Amino acid sequence: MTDTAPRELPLQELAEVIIRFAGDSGDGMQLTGDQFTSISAALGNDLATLPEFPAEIRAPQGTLAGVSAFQVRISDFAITTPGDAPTVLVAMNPAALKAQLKNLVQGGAIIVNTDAFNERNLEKAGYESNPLEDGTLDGYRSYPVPMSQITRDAVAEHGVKPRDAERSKNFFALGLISWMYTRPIEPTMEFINTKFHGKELVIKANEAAFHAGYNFGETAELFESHYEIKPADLPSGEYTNVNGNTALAWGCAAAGQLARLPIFLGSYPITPASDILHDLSELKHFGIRTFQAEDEIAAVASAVGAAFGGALSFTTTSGPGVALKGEGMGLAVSLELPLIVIDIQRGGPSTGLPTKPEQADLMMAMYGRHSESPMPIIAPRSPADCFNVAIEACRIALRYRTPVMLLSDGYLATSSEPWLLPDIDSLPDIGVDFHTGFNGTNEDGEGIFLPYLRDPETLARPWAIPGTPDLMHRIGGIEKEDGTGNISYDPENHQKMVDLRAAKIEAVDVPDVEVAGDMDADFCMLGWGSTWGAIDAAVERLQQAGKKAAHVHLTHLNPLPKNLEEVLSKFETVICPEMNAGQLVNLIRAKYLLDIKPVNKMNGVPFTTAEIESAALKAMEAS
Amino acid sequence: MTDTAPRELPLQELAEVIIRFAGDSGDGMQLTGDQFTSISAALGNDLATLPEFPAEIRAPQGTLAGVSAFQVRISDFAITTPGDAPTVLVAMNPAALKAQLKNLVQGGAIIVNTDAFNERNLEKAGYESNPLEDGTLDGYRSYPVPMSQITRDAVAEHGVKPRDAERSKNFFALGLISWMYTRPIEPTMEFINTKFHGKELVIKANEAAFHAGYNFGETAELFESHYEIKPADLPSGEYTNVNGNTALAWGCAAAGQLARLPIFLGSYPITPASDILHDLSELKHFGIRTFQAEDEIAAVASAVGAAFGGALSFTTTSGPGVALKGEGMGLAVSLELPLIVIDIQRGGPSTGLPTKPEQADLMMAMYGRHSESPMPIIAPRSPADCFNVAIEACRIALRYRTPVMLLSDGYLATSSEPWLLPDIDSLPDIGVDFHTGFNGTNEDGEGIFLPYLRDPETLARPWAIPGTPDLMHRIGGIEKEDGTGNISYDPENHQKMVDLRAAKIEAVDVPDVEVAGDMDADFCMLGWGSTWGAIDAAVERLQQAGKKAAHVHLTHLNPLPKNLEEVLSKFETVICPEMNAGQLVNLIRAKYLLDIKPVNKMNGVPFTTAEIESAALKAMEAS
Amino acid sequence: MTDTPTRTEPADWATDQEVRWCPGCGDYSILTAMRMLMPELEVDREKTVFISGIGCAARFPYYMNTYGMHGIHGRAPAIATGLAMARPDLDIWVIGGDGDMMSIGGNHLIHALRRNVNLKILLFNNMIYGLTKGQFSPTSEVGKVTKSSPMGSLDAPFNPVSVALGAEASFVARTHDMDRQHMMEMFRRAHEHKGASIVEVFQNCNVFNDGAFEEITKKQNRDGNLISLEQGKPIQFGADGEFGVVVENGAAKIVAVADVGEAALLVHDETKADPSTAFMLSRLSRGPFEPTPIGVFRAIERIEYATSSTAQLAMAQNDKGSGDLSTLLRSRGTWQV
Amino acid sequence: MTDTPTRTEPADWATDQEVRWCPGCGDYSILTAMRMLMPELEVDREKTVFISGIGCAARFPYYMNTYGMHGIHGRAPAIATGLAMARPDLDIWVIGGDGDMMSIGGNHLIHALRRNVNLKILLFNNMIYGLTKGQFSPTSEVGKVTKSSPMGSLDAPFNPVSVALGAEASFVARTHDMDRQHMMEMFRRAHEHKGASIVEVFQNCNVFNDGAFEEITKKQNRDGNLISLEQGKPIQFGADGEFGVVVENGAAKIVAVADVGEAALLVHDETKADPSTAFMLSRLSRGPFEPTPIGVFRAIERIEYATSSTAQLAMAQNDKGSGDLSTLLRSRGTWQV
Ligand SMILES: Cc1ncc(C[n+]2csc(CCOP(=O)(O)OP(=O)(O)O)c2C)c(N)n1
Ligand SMILES: Cc1ncc(C[n+]2csc(CCOP(=O)(O)OP(=O)(O)O)c2C)c(N)n1
Ligand code: SF4
Ligand code: SF4
Ligand SMILES: [Mg+2]
Ligand SMILES: [Mg+2]
Repeated sequence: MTDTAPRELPLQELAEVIIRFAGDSGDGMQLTGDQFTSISAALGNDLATLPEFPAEIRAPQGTLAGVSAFQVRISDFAITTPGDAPTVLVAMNPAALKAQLKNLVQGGAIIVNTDAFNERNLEKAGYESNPLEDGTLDGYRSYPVPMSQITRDAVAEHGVKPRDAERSKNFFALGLISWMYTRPIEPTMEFINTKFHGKELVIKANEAAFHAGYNFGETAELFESHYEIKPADLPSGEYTNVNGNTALAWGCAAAGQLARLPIFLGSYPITPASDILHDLSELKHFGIRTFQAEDEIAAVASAVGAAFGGALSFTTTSGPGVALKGEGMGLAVSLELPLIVIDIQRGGPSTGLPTKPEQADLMMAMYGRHSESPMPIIAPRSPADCFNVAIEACRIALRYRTPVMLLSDGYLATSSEPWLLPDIDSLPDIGVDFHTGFNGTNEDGEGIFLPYLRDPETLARPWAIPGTPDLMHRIGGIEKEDGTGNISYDPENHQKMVDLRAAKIEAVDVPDVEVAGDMDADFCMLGWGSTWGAIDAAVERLQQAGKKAAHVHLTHLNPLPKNLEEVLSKFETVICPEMNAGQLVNLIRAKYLLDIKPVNKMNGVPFTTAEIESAALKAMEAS
Repeated sequence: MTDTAPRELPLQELAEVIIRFAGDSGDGMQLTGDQFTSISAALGNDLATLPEFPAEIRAPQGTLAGVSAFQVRISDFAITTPGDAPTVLVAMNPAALKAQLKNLVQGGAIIVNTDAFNERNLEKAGYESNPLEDGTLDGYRSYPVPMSQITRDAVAEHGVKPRDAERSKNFFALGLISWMYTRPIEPTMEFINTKFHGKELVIKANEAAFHAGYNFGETAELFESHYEIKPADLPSGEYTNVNGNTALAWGCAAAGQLARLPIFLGSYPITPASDILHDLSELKHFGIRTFQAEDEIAAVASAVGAAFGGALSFTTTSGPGVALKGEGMGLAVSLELPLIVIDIQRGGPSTGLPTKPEQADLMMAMYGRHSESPMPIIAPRSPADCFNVAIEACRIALRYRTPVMLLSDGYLATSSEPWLLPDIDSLPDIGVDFHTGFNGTNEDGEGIFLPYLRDPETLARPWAIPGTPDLMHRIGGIEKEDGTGNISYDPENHQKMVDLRAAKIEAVDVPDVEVAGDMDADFCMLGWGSTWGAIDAAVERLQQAGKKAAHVHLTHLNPLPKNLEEVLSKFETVICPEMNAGQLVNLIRAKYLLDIKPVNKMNGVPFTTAEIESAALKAMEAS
Repeated sequence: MTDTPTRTEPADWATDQEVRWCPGCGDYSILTAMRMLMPELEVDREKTVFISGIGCAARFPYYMNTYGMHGIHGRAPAIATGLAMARPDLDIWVIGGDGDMMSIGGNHLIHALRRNVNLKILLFNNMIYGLTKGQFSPTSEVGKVTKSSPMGSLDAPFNPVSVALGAEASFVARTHDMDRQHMMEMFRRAHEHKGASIVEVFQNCNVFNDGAFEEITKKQNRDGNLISLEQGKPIQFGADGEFGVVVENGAAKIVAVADVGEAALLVHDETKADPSTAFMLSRLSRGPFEPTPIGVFRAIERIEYATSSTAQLAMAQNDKGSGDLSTLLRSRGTWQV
Repeated sequence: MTDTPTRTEPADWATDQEVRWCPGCGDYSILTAMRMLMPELEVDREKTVFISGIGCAARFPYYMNTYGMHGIHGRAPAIATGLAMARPDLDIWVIGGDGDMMSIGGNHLIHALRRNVNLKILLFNNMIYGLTKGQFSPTSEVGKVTKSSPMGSLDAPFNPVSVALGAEASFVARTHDMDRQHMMEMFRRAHEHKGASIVEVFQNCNVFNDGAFEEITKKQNRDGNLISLEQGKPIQFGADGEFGVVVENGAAKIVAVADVGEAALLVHDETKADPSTAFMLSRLSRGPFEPTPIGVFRAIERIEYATSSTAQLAMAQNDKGSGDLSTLLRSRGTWQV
């Protein structure tokens, strides 16, 4: 390490910055971004992150398909999205520059590893001339840095082979960015020592690279200033940084404890849902059994079996998997057993765009089963909200003995945000009692068990699990007599059961929606799921521009909140941004005959705040 | 045979009669009903029939669960339903009487086999006293006939063993009813001789039993009169009697010829769709290959494979099977290959009521796939209409290279009606050409094949089948570049493809709906599928009662006819009777914001004309 | 629970639901065998569960006074796997027909077998689809004429015993509906086995495939055509044990004992670790029209699935302590604001 | 078509699409083997079709300049069955991974095998889920630590060769990605076979399961650990053929040739009607860490599915004449009004 005396550079204060680290999949960009996020969190910034992976496992090095990126937004105010467009791009090679430049804001900063811009890499990226020299970067502030070279030099003294040395260049970049945004050094040193514990050479190399980057910022006369972003005024407390899938897994684990039930997960791997299976597989000490089934049908079927046995049962998947589970979910509807089906929505139809988000499974969640087969549907709005919504899904499933569909998406799944840890004692008790005694009498006055005798309040049937003396009973998917559960082909009984199943779901206790933004606006945006952050931010921008706008965001999609019709009716104009072709719009129009307007986008990329703002402005003008 | 001189009884003319033959599953009621239908058809009556089978394969003899029934309505005017309630009930045993009596119109006739009303049978049927004696039949005209005994006596002379003799008692009943409604004897004699060809003893016994029944009518002083039903004024031509499943199978076979394509059917048996598989399996000489797959997923997958190879491909099933085919259909949507998915809807959810009809798979047909995955949907309205609609489904699938969902139901499947045979030369040519040449050029000006280059008119992509020189290409379910079909993760391209797939289906050429009934009415009934007959009849009754009513019946459910909004908007009140909880209503409300009213019924029994009439009257009053 | 189960009678295992199979159906005698066996097993009704798919066979649970689920077509082994994992304390029987378990459910069956989930799987093989009124099944013989194969089916049938052995089954047996004692014995053995056990039951569907097994199961045909496998005994059959089985040229073969001598006969050993001999025996017969082995083909010990799963849970709790939510939420690092 | 196919070069079989497997993936060498084999088979590109499911392996069709379909996960054998029935004139290859074909697609695979549909099925077995980033698969060894099995997987794996033989497969072979010549030979043999042929290809996933087959497929390990099955030859291996295989006590067993003499060795006969010997051979090895047979286990003649189907169509046409619509509509009787 060379300790050069710091230059005296002006320290500018910024309200926020959006940085995107981009490099080859092998370049460690996710790690770099994660660590930058951690130290910023510890500094008290608000933040939001969004990783972007290549679709291939390992696309050929240096190609556009192989670019891996990580966007992090840090701010001194509360934010709800990772930001529309980065203001700073760190590009580790030509492919990263080519793939990402179009996202950068005009006038944004580009910190680029010039060493990677050799002929071979340029060709792989599809550049005909060197973009660092041909004017491609005009209109941006570009900072060329020979990262590979400096890293190699810095780590050489530790006896690292030159080929291995290059691997540390992401820590060089991290060091440089840490300097630019005045992040402390120690947390990263600690991180390196923990992460690479036992690999001394790697630790030394990464430390050296980090310092080299940090020092380069201070000494090289390339940067005009560095920046400070003050802590955000966040509610005080203990925070962690979670992505949606982890929050969801934790929510499931929490629900098991809150319901005092063992957890069973039947799942089949599929992007972007697999990580929930992975996370829950790590929690065996919570009494959680995970079962990697042979397919999605077995996954849902096994979960139904476990629910019959008294477990809090889950099945996790994405669209193609849900398409296979329809019959199994229909069985759960007919059996009236609790089950949580989690769909991390991705681009479709068919295999579609597995790594890109969509919100286009809502109608399938409502109607993807034969006959009238109603199921509650619920959707989280932010990564951390996945925790709460998982618990709420379990509450409904248990209380009403029904399968529940939870719709997250690939955007929530992988993006992360700081989460003020909840007080565990304040979490709801969602436990229900198993049925243990007779609930009826036969003609001879003897006690009998009626598996379909309903709770008059919830219309739920008793949950009596195998092992309970005397309550032996049989259930099945053929239409059954109300009360006894015996097979019945009687017409009136069928009508009654159809009506009861519908009434039970329709009466699920759903909290009223609240209106965010301006209560007295004429204009409202209705949303559900992961569009929340962008809509929320758009409302703020509209307000800043002197417009009035309200925001109604649904967590419960079936049944809809009882006050929704009244709330929506008050607005002159309601638009509904969705990453589909207008599915919630359809439900609302059909149910309330309200002329709400779809704002749709299906390109695999979440709505930006700007897109929603402009859609809002257009709709305001039109009305 | 004893030839007794005929009594001179008054011959009354009737406009129609609705007879229900009911007995034990082993009693041959279906055969009896079929034969009565045949002779009535030959006499020129209009007619409609509805069989009713027990849910069990062979429920215990003599029990309620084992009752098999066949309803036939014959008339001297054009009819569209088998009638709400029988006016004549033939009950071969106590269980049949018990199960069916509630259906009979007040004052209706009951012809009952008194010999079967012994203690054992009464007990099996759950009668505590003999209904023939305890006043149960008050309010009906009951005709007690010792059928078993007379049959035994009649056949004894032919050397038939008494136990076997009983088997002929259905022909006794047929003979008696043939006499009552003045049907000729010869056709049944011919039928017996053909059907039981080679079994001389059986022929003799059945002939004798029939004559005994016929003569019993003439001689026994039990009947006050017999009846005549004049031929109906039907369009002249050659008729056959078909049920919906057979008409559908024939329509598929016809479509193969009209498209000049070999037919492939991938199917897995399921009630009430299996008969289509059975019927098409008999048509190998039409170049039809049927494949009984290992499950429904393999069934649809094999059909997709065959379509890729250039076959006109089908898959047939019922609700539970469709629930399993979602992913396969999604693949077909993405591949843009022609495929016809036939759903014979039955009672649900889950296994539900397998032998009962519903119309509750419409939303699943629309939305039972992940993401935006649009498919045309089409539904026949009567048994014979299944033939036309099968051809129309194929036309759309071939012209637009898309999977098409055809929704029939268990009621259409098994009920039958006379069908004026179409002029085969007048059937449409639905052939399309396979693509055989290049349709683009590469940068070097060489010819290339672009598998996703679209026909500007239909937006269909070229169908180039394996074996075609030079056009080798790969297709798949991952999002693909417009034109080339190469895998593409590009955001704009995805949006474009989503839009194109939607636009293609939205633009399918669907004929305008026509308004039946009173064009100038304020009141309209909107229907689809098998409710047609009952709605049509209800309109007539309303008109007879001096009310004005219009009827709009949809064959095409996606896309909807272009003039539908305009047509429906003209009416003050629109009601929509459906055997579901309001599915078409949902589609219409969401699309046009028209406040049409659901009239729903889900008890496994089709709407009666009276039910629809009364719903109409109620709606008229309310408006 | 370590309590001794209450003593029961066969009638205690019957429900009040009327049995609705066709008169004469082989399913009745299987049901009787099961109801008679239960008291002998000394198990609790409330700890016993029957899970089935869809089909005539699959109506079975409705007739047993235990816990039960009539599931969806083909998925019973998967439903039961979830239940067995969640509730290792239960005694779980899986019932299904040849269509249910070998056609639509074939995959779940072989996966349950390889995983060795503690399930007693009874495959009622009537070589036909009964409930849907008589189409050929994956065990129907080639050339079978049915409504869906009017010119004869083209599909070579599975041999369920071979399939099970190819799928690593640890217990495989075969019996038939005409011999109550033998059925009870096989079901008892399946029950004793810890892990997945599959018993193929030849079952007559007298409506759609009557007499399918007559040539081997009819009283007068049994001696000559049923080869009863008995542990530790030379495999021998015929009225006077005049026929026997030898291994020759890497396959099992039927010989006249007189020709080879008793000592040359294969001595049956269901406990062999290598399934090859059991597989050979499964190939002896091409169908129920020639000498066919019944009895236990294979019964080996192999760790049971839920047991391993439970062990991992215990080990995890041992290592990390009982799951604590507060610790979990803090496991990826936290900071204070 | 009876025309002679145009002569082609391996390059003619490549598409313009960039191959996107991880650098070093075993799939590359399989692709090369296939492209090199094709010209030798003297087949037409336009008559050749590759059908796959989903997974890394399943990207294969995009890289072959033939007709191709990248289907949905697990369903390739079913898709291909429909195509093979509709178009018996085509040469159809089915490609999939161990997850695709043994997990979600296990049932379609075994049904395609029993039906003997004319498909050349290549199972790329890397004993892991590659595309979804490294979960255990149905061929992973017990105890495998992956993201979904952090304490080791509980599931006993399938042996794909045993499964195939249990499912009546008429052609079963095994090869590995480190031996191009052997792959080409196995693919050629699969191609020659009329009916369903399955070839298990041991394929290294260097990202998620690197070295899974190293102990048997690495050059220096092959002599000692690969048992090459050759028709008509005694089964022998080792640098100097010092080891061999005998049948003993109803199972195959490895012996030192010196101990038993060469004459005692099992002479390989892939054409045996009874699959028992082939099954025995499949049980020789418990996994790719001990001597494991490669080559053709079984190759017997059995009527092919589409051929039977075509024959029935022809017979029906012969009996009833070419289907006539007008006759059909009148087949249930008509009357005149
Ligand atoms: C998803 C689905 N597909 C098809 C059916 C129709 N079905 C019910 S049982 C059955 C097969 C019956 O045969 P098997 O399993 O051999 O039982 P068996 O009736 O012969 O006892 C079929 C195809 C169904 N209920 N669900
Ligand atoms: C219906 C469905 N379920 C799950 C997936 C996710 N998925 C894609 S490939 C795959 C398994 C990959 O393993 P394998 O078949 O062994 O192929 P490999 O990648 O190892 O070549 C899975 C689970 C999917 N695409 N579709
Ligand atoms: S159809 Fe066959 S299997 Fe089903 S109940 Fe009747 S006899 Fe038994
Ligand atoms: S993940 Fe494994 S199998 Fe897939 S491409 Fe990479 S190395 Fe090959
Ligand atoms: Mg069966
Ligand atoms: Mg794999």
